[in-house]
Amino acid sequence: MTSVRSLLTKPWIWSFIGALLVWLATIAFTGGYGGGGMVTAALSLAVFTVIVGVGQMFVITLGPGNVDLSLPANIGLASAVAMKVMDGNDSMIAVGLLAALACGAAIGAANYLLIWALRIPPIIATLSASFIIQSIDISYGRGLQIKPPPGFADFANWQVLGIPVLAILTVLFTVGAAIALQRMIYGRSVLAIGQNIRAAWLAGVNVGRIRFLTYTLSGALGGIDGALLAGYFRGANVDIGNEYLLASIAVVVIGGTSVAGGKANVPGVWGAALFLVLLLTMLNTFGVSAGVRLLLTGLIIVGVITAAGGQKALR
Amino acid sequence: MPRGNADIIRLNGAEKHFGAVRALGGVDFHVGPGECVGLVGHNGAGKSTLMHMVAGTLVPDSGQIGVHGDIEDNYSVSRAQQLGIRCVFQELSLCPNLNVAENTRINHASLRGFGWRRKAAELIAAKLDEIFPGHSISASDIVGDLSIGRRQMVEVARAFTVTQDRLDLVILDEPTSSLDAHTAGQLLAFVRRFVAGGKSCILISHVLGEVLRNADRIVVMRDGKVVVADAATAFDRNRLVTAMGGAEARQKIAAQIAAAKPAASPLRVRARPAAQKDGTDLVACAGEIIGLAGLAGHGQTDLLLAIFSGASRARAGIEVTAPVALVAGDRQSDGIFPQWSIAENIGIRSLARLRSGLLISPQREAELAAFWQKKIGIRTPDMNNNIFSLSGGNQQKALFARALGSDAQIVLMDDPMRGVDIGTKLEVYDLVREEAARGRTFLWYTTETEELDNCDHIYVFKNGRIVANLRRDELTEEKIIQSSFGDAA
Amino acid sequence: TSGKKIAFSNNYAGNSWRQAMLDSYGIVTKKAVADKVVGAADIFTTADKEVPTQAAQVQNLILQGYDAIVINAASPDALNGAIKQACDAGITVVSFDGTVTEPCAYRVVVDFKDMGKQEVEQMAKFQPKGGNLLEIRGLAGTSIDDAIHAGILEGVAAHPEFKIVGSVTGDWDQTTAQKAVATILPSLPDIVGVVDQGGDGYGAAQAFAAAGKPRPTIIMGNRQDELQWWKEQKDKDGYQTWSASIAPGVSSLAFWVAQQVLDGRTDIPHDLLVPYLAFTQDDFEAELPKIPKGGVASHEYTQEDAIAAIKANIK
Amino acid sequence: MRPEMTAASLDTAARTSAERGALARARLLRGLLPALSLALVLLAIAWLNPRAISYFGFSLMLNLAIPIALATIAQMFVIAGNELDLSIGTFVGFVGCVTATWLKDAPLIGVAILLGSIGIYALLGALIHLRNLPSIVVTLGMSFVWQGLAILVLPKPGGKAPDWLLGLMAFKPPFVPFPIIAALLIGLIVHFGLMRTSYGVILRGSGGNPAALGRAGWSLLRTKIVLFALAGLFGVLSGMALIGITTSADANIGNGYTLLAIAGVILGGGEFVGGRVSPIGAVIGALTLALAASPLLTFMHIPPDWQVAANGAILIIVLAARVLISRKER
Ligand SMILES: Nc1ncnc2c1ncn2[C@@H]1O[C@H](COP(=O)(O)OP(=O)(O)OP(=O)(O)O)[C@@H](O)[C@H]1O
Ligand SMILES: Nc1ncnc2c1ncn2[C@@H]1O[C@H](COP(=O)(O)OP(=O)(O)OP(=O)(O)O)[C@@H](O)[C@H]1O
Ligand SMILES: [Mg+2]
Ligand SMILES: [Mg+2]
Repeated sequence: MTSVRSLLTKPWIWSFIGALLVWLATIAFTGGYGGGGMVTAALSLAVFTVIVGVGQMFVITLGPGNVDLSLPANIGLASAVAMKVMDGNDSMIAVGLLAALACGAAIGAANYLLIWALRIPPIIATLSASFIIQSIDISYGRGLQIKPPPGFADFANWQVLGIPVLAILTVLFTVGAAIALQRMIYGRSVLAIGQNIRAAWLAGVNVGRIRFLTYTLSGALGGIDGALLAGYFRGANVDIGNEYLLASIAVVVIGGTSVAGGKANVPGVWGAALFLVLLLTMLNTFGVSAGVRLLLTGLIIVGVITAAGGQKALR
Repeated sequence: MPRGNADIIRLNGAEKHFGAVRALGGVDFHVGPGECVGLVGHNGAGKSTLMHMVAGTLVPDSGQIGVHGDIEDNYSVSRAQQLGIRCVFQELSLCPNLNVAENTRINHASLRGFGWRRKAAELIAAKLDEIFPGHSISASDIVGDLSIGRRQMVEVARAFTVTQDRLDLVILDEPTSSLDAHTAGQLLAFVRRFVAGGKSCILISHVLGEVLRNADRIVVMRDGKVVVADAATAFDRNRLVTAMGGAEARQKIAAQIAAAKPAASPLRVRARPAAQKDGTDLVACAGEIIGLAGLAGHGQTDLLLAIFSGASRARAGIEVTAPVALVAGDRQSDGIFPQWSIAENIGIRSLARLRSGLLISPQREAELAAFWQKKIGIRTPDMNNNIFSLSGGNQQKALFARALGSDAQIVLMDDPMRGVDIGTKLEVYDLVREEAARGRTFLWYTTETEELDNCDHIYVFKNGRIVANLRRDELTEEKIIQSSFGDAA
Repeated sequence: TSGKKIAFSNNYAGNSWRQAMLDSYGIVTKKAVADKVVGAADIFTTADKEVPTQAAQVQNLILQGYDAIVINAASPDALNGAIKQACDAGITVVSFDGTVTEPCAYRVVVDFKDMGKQEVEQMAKFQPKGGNLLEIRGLAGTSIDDAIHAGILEGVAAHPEFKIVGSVTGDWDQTTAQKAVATILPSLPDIVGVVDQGGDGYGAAQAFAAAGKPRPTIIMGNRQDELQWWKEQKDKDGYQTWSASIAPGVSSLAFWVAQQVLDGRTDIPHDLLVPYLAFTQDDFEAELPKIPKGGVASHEYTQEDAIAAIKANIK
Repeated sequence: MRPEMTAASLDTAARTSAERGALARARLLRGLLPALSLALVLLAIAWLNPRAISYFGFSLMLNLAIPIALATIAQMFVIAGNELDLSIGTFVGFVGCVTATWLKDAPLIGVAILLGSIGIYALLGALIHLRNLPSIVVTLGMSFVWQGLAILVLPKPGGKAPDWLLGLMAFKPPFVPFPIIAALLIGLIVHFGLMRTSYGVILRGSGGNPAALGRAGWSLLRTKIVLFALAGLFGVLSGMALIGITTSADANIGNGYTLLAIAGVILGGGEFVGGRVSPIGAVIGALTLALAASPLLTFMHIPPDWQVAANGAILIIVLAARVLISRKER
């Protein structure tokens, strides 16, 4: 009983409860039909949100105003880079992934360069950067849908007992991210900067380096995500990352990370990503019109966050 | 209770719990008209909590509040305001984005309508002139641009401004903690005039001399209870310290220091203030305690920050040869990580040493925290509690623990004793001397002259420059004041 | 008209259709300028399909002193204010694809409603027994989506053997479509056919494959990857379907219409109906090699084509 | 024994008044930065297309900046209370749809819907305060709600703005173009309300130090409700102004305003936390964005592939110019 109660105080539990409720509502509607398939589909799709969500989480944790709005453009460009490098060739998969990673990391580093050298607020720096990246992508990819090599496409769709392998790998990755956040100097430094950048500096945290690393990490994760998305959706395209502008922020905050900075948690990103996909599943299954679907999506998000409630402020 | 000479405020059996912590355990407290009540007690004794009840910002779990002889059932801030009770809180309560006049408006619901800005500006300017002659603060200054000392001045002056509500009692919770000796003197002189005019005041301070000299009656708190309350004349320093408990046997301030110091210890810091034209350097060697004195805001903190950043990257005029840690005085903006536990707040400066392998070991972190909790006496049932569950002074102790528990050989202290109680101060003085004897170097900026007794060397600052370099045996308060006010060299 | 300046106002460039549209336009106008048919033909593109940005763009083109504006509008009605200002300034406005309702403008229209109806007619040929259909809709709140949807409903009404059992929003985007289909598939009964709006057929096919469901008849949208997939299936087991979409090269037709108006022709109707571009089982393979990899089938119009189209529309 | 040394402290006063002069200059410069950015963009436009600098030119270039300025002001109220509104764009779209339908066909119901939506904004403020919720998530959820409602009100583009609104937005005053007058009016009115009135101080204080405000007896619930209601009000004005210009509506019409409004507030010298905002700055920021994003771009004749990039580059250059100036000041 007490363990249940202590579980309920965890900020991330609400996103999982929300996901569970939405799933139950859906299979109640179909009379239990297709419940397993929905979970499989949700896991496959949530993976992509989780990967960018983790990067966005570290950025948002750096404190008010920190956010990476360049992720959609980044994902789009990296997907094109990965597919062009792979060029439908199974032997080039690893090289393509590395290229996407490098492309994303370079974008992240450039973002921080703008923020640092020109003292531009991150929200505007990354927004401006995203315009530039989009242009690069259009002129590089010409808006063409470039196909992945068959081996990579199969890998992106590979399932074991109905569980996507990509999801398993992503779980491992998020465990690593959670450890980095709570138990490594890097994560502690991010949390410190998010709470009070000046105090962090005076406590010996290398503020500049940690911020640089964080934006680069977010960019690199966007890059990898772009490559994986192109594999899963069978082709790179400029718009492939569009929905992750809002989704990456949404999973972070619905998952219980504080937008005021300095407080983050990784499990919540998973919970919130599953919640959002299952919500889409539910509304598609109910067969409501687009207007009603959007309306219900919004009301349910507000409802879940209200039920979860905020943290009591100290003093 | 007859209305004629009724107490301004009376609390009976006030109790307050914060979770497991009992902050107040049945306190009786009252203030009469025309008296200045001194309130002292160790860090976490419950002084600020008690004052929050008086000011209406916290509601007691049980107990009664009476004001001007009437029992108040729905006591609140605005009710207190109507009844003539104001409070200067320990944590600064100004809005940094507003200017001084606008901050004044916040405390006066009646300052509105046409011309309120002018009225507010005149009101606060007049009060500042009255309390702190020569204060150099303008009503149009944005509070965020002011130094912490000036902010404290504004807040104090604001509490004494009167519009339509009456003013009977002003609570001053550690009002002098960020003021230099000169300004603190101005404030206390004003308090005496205020009380002489028939009004009342509650004065909380860890500088016992201030309380002894200015209060009519002194109330001593300990662990959430009032232990003694008596006329000020019935106390002396010893009796106060004894009543507060914890520091009974500790009266040997600065008796025997620097007895056996190695003759030629290695240089640790050589620094020249940016404004220094005459080539004077601040020099600190291993094992030395260096004092930085002078009026508040004359470049001491700037030099400490310059030395701090000089440790990680080359800076002109600064030479630092060992790792540096800093104890912040303005703990809200420079020290505390508000989301974290006490243990995490202490460990942040020592993360590299708390690792086993790549990961930070929670066990070692807890050990470090437990060690310093004991050594420096941080009052809390659990070091995993949030840092804000500590009283102001205990938060400051955690910042000391952060610096002293680190691998830093040079410790910079930026007026670090703000809000620290006398018992702890004495312990920290000993600790600093002990660590210095082991070879650590301390650079210690302080606004409390008596703390300079602990230093080997004192540099006096004025207008961002070093104007005097005194050995400890040359040190007297007159000399410091003389150099602080004298012509710049 | 050798001294006349024609501007092209476009609101998005990030997908293969738009790229093909820009390409066709570029090829035709460069030649027209070189041949001194018109003085200048500049292209202006804004990001992200935003109505207010495009409205501002049109207003700025007025200031630039162009004689005609060819526009692919972000909204049929919401740009009317700006279009009217242009007309009032004596500028000829020709809209296509995203047409505008302002009466003073010319519209090069494709009969989207008929296209939707044809989808069901064709489906009836491939699935004479009828059965369950899944509908993938376009961007919610747009007129094209509305028109195609209305056509599909009309078709289904004419063919009661079909029943639409699920409807999702695909935003004309392969990724979004695939995701939406993936979330609804687990809960759907067996599907015999997918009716869509073009550009999303390939994503739907992927979603069916990933969910392990049998392959239905999917109406395609003239993109290279759709036709390629069609060919693969046809080679495998004689799979049959139909493909239709508006040709991106209709931009060049719009250009010639503008040129003709500037040339002083006053008999041109304001609404010009042009056929959509459809491929059948017999002719799609011939077209396939002509489409760039990852691109979309197109057709460039000549001045003669335009004159012929105008003539066909004069009743 | 604390000597009162008045002569000596006068000396301190002299020192600090010089210091204060420097501070005041720095603050003034910081306050002027948004205006400088705007001037920079205008100069570039004048150089590229002198024809644009005219009564007709300004009317055309700036009229779509009015709804942006209003949305920016709405966002500014929310930011002043340390919150962020991710729904303002879709809210503007929703208002637009209502304006083009109900407000024209059944004005009373239309007015009731718009007032009700301002009420919902106020309720959101209350909810956020009472449950201590992160405004970003709540408004993110609301952005879907508004967009859903917009599509339900107007399933496909269309509708028509009420005639009085069309007349108002097409108003041609003598000498000074209407958008400039409107921008001035918006900036000055909001400046007066937020920066000069006594309750404006309380509203800004609630962002600067909410705890202190609570300790002084002010209701933080009330300040939050007022700030959100004002955001709703200006959101409504923005949606109506937008439809007055475009003449008819589209459910997706306002989507881009969310980011534009945030960028405008920041460009205008506002900060995300601490109640530091400037209404005049916000209006100027919105005008700068509107000019830089479209007219400047259109006049520059950039190859189509790179037009979107130029949009980003202009933003960066405008902000970087500010940095160069504020660097000097240090
Ligand atoms: N001189 C200073 N005074 C006050 N705050 C400072 C100062 N220098 C740096 N800071 C704080 O630290 C933050 C980061 O500064 P900076 O990037 O120089 O640190 P850093 O790169 O970690 O330093 P270093 O390279 O010395 O390790 C600043 O945003 C500021 O809040
Ligand atoms: N918001 C709170 N949550 C939890 N505990 C609290 C809170 N406020 C105060 N306390 C606890 O109540 C006790 C009394 O604190 P209080 O601030 O009144 O002490 P104080 O006498 O003012 O000390 P100091 O001299 O250090 O300011 C302390 O043990 C403190 O930790
Ligand atoms: Mg206290
Ligand atoms: Mg002091």
